[in-house]
Amino acid sequence: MEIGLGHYLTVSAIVFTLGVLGIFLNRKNVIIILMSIEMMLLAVNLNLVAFSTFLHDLVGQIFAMIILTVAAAEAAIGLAILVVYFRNRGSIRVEDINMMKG
Amino acid sequence: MTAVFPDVWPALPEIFLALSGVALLMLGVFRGDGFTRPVSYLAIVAMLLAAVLAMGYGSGRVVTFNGMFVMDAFGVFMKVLVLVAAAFSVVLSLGFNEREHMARFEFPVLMLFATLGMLMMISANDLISLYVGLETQSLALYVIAAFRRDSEKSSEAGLKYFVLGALSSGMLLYGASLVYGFAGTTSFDKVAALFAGGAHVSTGVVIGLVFVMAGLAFKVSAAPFHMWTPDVYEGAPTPVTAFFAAAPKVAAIALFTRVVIEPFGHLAGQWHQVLVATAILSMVIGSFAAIMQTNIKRLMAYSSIGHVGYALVGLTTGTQDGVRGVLIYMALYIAMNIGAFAVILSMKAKGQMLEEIKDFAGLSKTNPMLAATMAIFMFSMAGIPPMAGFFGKLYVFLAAVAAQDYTLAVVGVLTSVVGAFYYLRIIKIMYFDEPAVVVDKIGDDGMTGVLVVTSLFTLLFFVAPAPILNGAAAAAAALFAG
Amino acid sequence: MILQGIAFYVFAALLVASGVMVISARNPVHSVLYLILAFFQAAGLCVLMGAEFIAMILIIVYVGAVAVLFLFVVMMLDINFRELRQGALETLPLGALIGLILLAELVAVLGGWIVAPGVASIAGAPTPALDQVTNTHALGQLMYTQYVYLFQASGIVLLIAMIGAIVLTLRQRAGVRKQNVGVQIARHRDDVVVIRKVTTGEGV
Amino acid sequence: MASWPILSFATFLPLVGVALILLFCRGTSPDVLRNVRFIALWTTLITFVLTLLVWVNFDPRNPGYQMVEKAAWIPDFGINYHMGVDGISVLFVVLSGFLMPLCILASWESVQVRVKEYMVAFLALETLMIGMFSALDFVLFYMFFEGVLIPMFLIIGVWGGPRRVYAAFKFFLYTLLGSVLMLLAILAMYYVAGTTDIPTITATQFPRNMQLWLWLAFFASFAVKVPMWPVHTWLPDAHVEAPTAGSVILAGVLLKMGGYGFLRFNIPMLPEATEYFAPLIYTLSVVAVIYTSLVALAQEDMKKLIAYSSVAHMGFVTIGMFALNQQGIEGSVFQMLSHGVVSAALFLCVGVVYDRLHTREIARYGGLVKNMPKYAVVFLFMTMASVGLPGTAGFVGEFLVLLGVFRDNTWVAALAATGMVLGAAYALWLYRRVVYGKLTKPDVKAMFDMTPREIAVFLPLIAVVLWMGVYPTSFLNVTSASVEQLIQTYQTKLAASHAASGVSVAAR
Amino acid sequence: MEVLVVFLPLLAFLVAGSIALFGGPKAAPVAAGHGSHGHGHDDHGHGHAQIAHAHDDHAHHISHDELDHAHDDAHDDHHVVAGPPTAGDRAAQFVTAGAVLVSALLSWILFFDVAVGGHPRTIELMTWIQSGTLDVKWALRVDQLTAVMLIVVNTVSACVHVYSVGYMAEDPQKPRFMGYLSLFTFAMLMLVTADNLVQLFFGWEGVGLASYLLINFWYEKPSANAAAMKAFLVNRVGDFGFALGIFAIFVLTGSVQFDAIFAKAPTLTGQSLHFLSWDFNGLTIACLLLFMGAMGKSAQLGLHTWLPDAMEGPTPVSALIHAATMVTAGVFMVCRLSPVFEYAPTALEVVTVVGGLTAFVAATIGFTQFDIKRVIAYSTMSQLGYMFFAAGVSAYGAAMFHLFTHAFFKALLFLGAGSVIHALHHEQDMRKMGGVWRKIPFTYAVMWIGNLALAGLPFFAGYYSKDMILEAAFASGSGVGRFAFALGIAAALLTAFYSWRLLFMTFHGTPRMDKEVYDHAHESPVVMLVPLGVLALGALFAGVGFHQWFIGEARAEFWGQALLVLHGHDPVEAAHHHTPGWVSLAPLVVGLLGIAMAYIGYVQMPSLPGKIAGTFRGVHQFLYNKWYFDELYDAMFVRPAKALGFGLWKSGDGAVIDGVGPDGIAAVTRDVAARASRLQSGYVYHYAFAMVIGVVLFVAWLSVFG
Repeated sequence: MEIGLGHYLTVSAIVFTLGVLGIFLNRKNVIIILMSIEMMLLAVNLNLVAFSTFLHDLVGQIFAMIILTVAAAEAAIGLAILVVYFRNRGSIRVEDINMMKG
Repeated sequence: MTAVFPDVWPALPEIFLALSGVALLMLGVFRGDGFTRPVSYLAIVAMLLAAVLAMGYGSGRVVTFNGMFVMDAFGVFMKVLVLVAAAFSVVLSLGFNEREHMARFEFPVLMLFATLGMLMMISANDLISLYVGLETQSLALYVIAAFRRDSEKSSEAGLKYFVLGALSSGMLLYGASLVYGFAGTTSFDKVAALFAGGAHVSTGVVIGLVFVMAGLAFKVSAAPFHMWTPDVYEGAPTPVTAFFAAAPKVAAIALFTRVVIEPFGHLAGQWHQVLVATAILSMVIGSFAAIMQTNIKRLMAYSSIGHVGYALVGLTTGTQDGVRGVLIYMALYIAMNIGAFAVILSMKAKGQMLEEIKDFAGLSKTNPMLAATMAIFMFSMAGIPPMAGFFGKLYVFLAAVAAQDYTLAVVGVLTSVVGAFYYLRIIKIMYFDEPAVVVDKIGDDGMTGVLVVTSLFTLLFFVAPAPILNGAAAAAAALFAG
Repeated sequence: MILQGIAFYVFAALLVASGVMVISARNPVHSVLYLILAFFQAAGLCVLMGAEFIAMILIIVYVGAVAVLFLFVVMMLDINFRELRQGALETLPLGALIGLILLAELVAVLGGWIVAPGVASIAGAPTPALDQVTNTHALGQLMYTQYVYLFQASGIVLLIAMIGAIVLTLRQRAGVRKQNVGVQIARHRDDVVVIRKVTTGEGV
Repeated sequence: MASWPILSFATFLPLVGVALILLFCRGTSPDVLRNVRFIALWTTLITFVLTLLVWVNFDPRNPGYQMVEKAAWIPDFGINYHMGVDGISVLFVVLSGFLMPLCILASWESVQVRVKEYMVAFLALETLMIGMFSALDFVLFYMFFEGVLIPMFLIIGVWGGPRRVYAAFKFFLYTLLGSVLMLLAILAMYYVAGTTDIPTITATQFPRNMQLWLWLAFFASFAVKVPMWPVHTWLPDAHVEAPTAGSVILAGVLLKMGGYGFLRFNIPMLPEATEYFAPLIYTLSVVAVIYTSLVALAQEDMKKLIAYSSVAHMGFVTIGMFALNQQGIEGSVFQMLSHGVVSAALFLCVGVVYDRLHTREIARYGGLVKNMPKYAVVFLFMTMASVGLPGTAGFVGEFLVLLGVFRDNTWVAALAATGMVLGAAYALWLYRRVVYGKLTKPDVKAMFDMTPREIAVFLPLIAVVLWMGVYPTSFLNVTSASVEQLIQTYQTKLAASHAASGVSVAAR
Repeated sequence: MEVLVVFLPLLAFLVAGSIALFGGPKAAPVAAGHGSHGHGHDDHGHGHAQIAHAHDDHAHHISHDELDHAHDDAHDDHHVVAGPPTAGDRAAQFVTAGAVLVSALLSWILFFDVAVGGHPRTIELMTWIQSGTLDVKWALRVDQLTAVMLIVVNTVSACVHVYSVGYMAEDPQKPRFMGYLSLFTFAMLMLVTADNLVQLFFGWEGVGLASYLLINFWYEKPSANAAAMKAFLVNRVGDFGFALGIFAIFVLTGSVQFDAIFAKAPTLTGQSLHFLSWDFNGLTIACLLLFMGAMGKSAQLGLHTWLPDAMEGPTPVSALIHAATMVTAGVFMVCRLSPVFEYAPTALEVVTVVGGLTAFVAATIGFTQFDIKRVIAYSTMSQLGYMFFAAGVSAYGAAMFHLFTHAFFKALLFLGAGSVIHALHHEQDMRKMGGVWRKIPFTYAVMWIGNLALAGLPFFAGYYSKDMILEAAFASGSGVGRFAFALGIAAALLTAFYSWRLLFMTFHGTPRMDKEVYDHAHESPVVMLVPLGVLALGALFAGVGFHQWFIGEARAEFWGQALLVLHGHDPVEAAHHHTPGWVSLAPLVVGLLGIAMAYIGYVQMPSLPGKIAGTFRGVHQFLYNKWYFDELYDAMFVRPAKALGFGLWKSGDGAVIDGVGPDGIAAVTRDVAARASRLQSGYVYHYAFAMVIGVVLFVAWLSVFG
């Protein structure tokens, strides 16, 4: 039973899909959405690392590192915005975020 | 593995901007929020200087930073557009921020960094640098969208923009990873060379490209990835909206153009279909959904979606003519968009900002010059000659016709008629209706200056259109030469 | 080989399971904890693929910083979790369908992975043999030479994140006493201390 | 010949008036408004003199473009600032110049709000109209052609009647819809011919299949503009709601843009498609003539009636030009000119009574001849001209058109000739109800006859109508050489393509 | 001189028109200022009363007339407000009447020079329309035919002008009336001097306009308005054919100029013309189309309904336009185009049949009417029928001769009737007349002369022309000729009957009007009687004096090239030589019979007509209602057109075109817009969902089709 690239990619595809699903299935809590985003990025990183390994090319890992860095920054910004939002509205229910529509 | 010190000169504008950003940040930190206005002025100066630096680059294509960064005539054209648009946006923000008690020095600094991100996007020559540039821009934009942190709308706008933007980044990245995996490289040049060499186009690359394009389409707010736009435009502080509608859009379009033309030019058969659908959807949604709007900023959001649709018509052709059309379109779009937002920002009664379309009622009587300016922009956006907007449409449709994309062209002109309806509606409200509120005098020299410059440009563009048209042509040629 | 296989399946199964839990847990605190678990599994997979450095920073950066930040915010916002439980997944079928389609598309694509011809020759940074340099070393050599642009740019991204987080959340509340070191240092005795001769037996 | 750019002068002079008004007239005091009016009047008068000079300078024997000006405009795209007139367009330039001072004069008292903007809009309109008729470059042409929408939209919307918003939007969007399709056709031609130069494109042969599509695209624009049935419904609304002078320009000049477009583009550039679609034009035009005449018969609003009559008259125009012979085309050009003057005058006639009673409802009037004899005479004269009484301008065009089309298709001629009867019916019916009858209504009794200013507006119109009716040769002379060349171009290209496709050319 | 003849009336029109417009209502002290016309109306009446007294001797009857009328004639206050003649009125009358008199004089001179002397000529004035091969000139063609028409037109016109000075004396708008008359004269002269079909058309429509204006002269009467419109429109129907005829001629011959057409016509026999999907004989169809125009103008059966209504105009107008000149233009046209019609025998047959039917039908209607002017109008129509069937059998000379004589006696009859009407305070109903012959003897006398001429009693003008027409019709030998002859004889009987019916009802028997009216009945002033006298002379001697030239042996030299009758086809020739005696006698016999019947019915046994009418109620109603032509047309054309117009407007334009087109699209757009806005729900997860779906669809699309 050879564990090939396909296995890794499949796992990361599943994780990516879970992340996507988390974004639009979740009606409860914005934080879950942020976590879903992190999962998507995690999947991407897995992809890159897997490709990097199987291509014998380190660029993928460099890319993954950059993504890690940026994702951390993104999480910080996201949480900051979330906090600001919470201060204004006193809620982080996803269904409440619809002051503007139409 | 010898490390050679990279050629930094092509990236001079970026470096200059980054250093200015840091310097201004320090200045702000040490002098406090009271020093916002000087910081803003300095930011404008920095942007304009960067534009000068960019123009001073000359021509010819240079790739540096190990293939991460490219500079060419296309980049020059787009960078100048972005920088000018950004500078104008800062001008627009000055008075507003002070009135609305959000004048904080971080604002111009963040705009500066966002602009830096845009320049990086324009010069990106690798999926990684693309991503980094994009995120530099996006993170700054997320923050300034929510900049008015005591406002529910503003923070909601920031949140929506962030969530959806992160989702789009995720998609883009996933696509990038697929491209990397199936093409074996992230470098645009190498991808281009690979497919130019007749390599088999695997489905993985195509799917990856679709994901990348989805991410980019989000940034240019093309349908069906546009849905954040109206809400964010409405919620964000108006100068921020003005900025959103101008500079990032240009940068994203530039990036989009570069991505589909340079590395994936040989995959035109694939992305063409995606772009056709996107362009048509954008034009349709931009024209139809705007009709029912009551908030002027929201209307401008749909309008910008529509405009992106037209620009994408040019891109869809994938020809040099098409790219030229896109560039012309964006250049003219920026002028009228900035102008229109300058008018919106000038709309206040007793110090209160007016954002409803009905507040424009009878503007032609209470403030004829403002109304006339707005009318010019609206006619221009509707694409009625002799206003500048007409030429934008002219060249993208020309490209579409030349490429025999008749469906696109026909849909384009038909939706532009529908779109004309809502632009006309604003003119109708300004000119045919009785005044509802008395609008304050503008009383802001910077704003007046922006209004004069943009309206004259829009109105009189037809007199001497050659410089911009030629510039765009040269820029487009540069993209195809490489 | 077998061991590797078993390890892969364990990591993968746990990763997917905790991923599912992240988006379906009722309590966001649990979600965060499941997310941390997922990161650990991902790190394990990375190790399996020989990317030790990535695995390491996944744990350090993600678990140590990001996930904890999440946890912190979740706790800070102090949300009434019971309320949040409502709004069940009404649109689950449609959403799940779309998710499945997406997954199917992705997996179908991945199955046909072929390294494009000539890929080996265009690799940006071929992985050096492990016996010469470690993974971490190799990455470091690349990062600070060829990819210095990205390194600097990431720095700017982080700077922006800093500015952003501060500008958004830092509140200068009126009436809050803060330590101002400069003021403290600059205090001079003469400014603050007034010596008065007070006659005893009288009021001040 | 004129070595100075006379066409550009005529085109852009009104903008000088605009500049003067904007720069020097501030405030709304009566003196300022008087100045505004006089500036506008003098500007248009001088422009009219310039357009007359164009006519004087025009050599009727030369069928080509004259007074040509050419300057690089967007050189990299082969787009030039190219102006010039030939026998078909020169008279429209003069017509535009002629009607404009009358419009200003007619608005002298009836427009009291936003006078400045009003005059600016009209002057801008004049620039666009004259420019449109003299443009020899597609992009330039299109700019002028579309630009007209802007001032006209404002004129209808700001100074119009109660349903002005609806009318203005209908006018704008309807015509815009048509012309954007034309834009595509222009672009396609540009793509094929590599230039937007009209004379060059006229010499280009387009593939048959393409011609059909191009023709339809042009048709979409011009049919709306003319307007042809069934895309005419914007016209009654626009006319009814527009202020008097707006209606005058709309009927007098703007409708001619459509006819002019057919002559300038469809026929010489797309001969095969023209041949193919001529029956369509015939059908629609005949329907227009009969249908709108009948509809006009049922109208209760003066302007609406005249608007519908315009549709019918323009039906003659389109019939004539697709007869594709000398009489037909010359007739339709002449009919356009005469309709330009006559319908303009009729709208001014409506304006005269509207200014007094502020209603256009026919039933509100009656018996005007008693207290407004001068008006009755003028109105009768113009009614008769509209009916096509020989000796007036209306006859010559109609006659030539019918004669021309009779040579081509007797059915069309016969059916269109019923327009003579129906036209008389609605025109006299209108006249009878407004002018004849017993003067009973007190407010109508109180109406006074035409003032000297109004007479001054009508006198030139009457003179021109008579002149055109009695000595039309002075106009036909100007057009004939160019029309001849047009027909020749058409037939040569048609013959060439028929020969190419192996089809024997039927003798037409 | 020709120029003078034609353009003097135009000049007169312009002068009179200017006086009418700018001379202004200065008759009475009207308050100054534009806005006061409404009040000025009252002042008019008041001011007039004073002045009328002041001018009592001058216009005695007028003031009476006015006072009487003010009470009972509500429909026309122009009669009431009698403006005393002002300087402007006088000038207008003088200029117009003078100009036309001069013109008449000159035209007699021309007649002798051109026709009798045989010097036809054409004067080109200037180019009119030139387009391609079409070349139309303004020209004055004066040949024999024209010369005849000139004297007819100008003589009658001059008489009517002068007569009008008296007849319209009480009308405040004299200059306008005189101007219209002169305008008409000018147009008619342009018509008859035309050198080409288009100028003919110009005159044709010009007289139509003048007729319209004059019928509408009393514009406050709704009936006059309607009649004027009807006249114009029915004529337009004819002109529709005329115009198409011109086109057909142009297509056939390549010209509209008479000489060119005539030169080309003989070569065209048998050439076909594709018209309305069928191939016709070219000349036939062209002639028929042209004849359609003639039918309209000359009130031939089918297009005749306007003529009786046209009697709404003042009586001099009826005399001039609707009896003597304009309505004969059709006949003139057919004669003028005889060189073309001669080559289109089928067309001529149609002309004959239509003419014969018209003569008969009009006569049948005429003898049931009670309005004195309508009776004469139907008589006119009937006589025009005679002229047409004469032309139809190629007896153009006879047609022209009857045109010539008819002009005199019919103008005489109309003006005489006008005199009666004038005497009876604008009473036109014969049932309210009777027994006035003693009061107005001169009028009575001239009416006798007119009637005798009309009935064709020997030595009166009508005798020569009408007899010749009937003989020629018989002698032509063709079936249609015989048919027309039979109808003509029947019509002659009826003509005599209704003529004397008119005479008896008007002048004899017991007075049936109000006593006051009867008492005030008076003979007309001299200015009206003189023209009556002149025309009476014409009615007496036009026949005997001119028949040699027109239809006698000298006719060939007289007409010269103006008329063409193909050799061996000349019915006049045949009539001279091969007519049975009874044919010549028949008209006279039936004429006398008719007179006798009228005498019995209206003098001897006045109750008889009522009984007969009662007995043949259906027939009488049918005839009295003019064969229900008006009703038929109303139901067939007028009401459907209006209904159709309204329907097309509301449902065609409104519901269908606008409903489906702009408004429909606008509604759909709004609907789509509302949906698009609703899509934008504001929920992040919807937005994300849209994005994901977008990507999924793109991926799917490319996986399948990419």
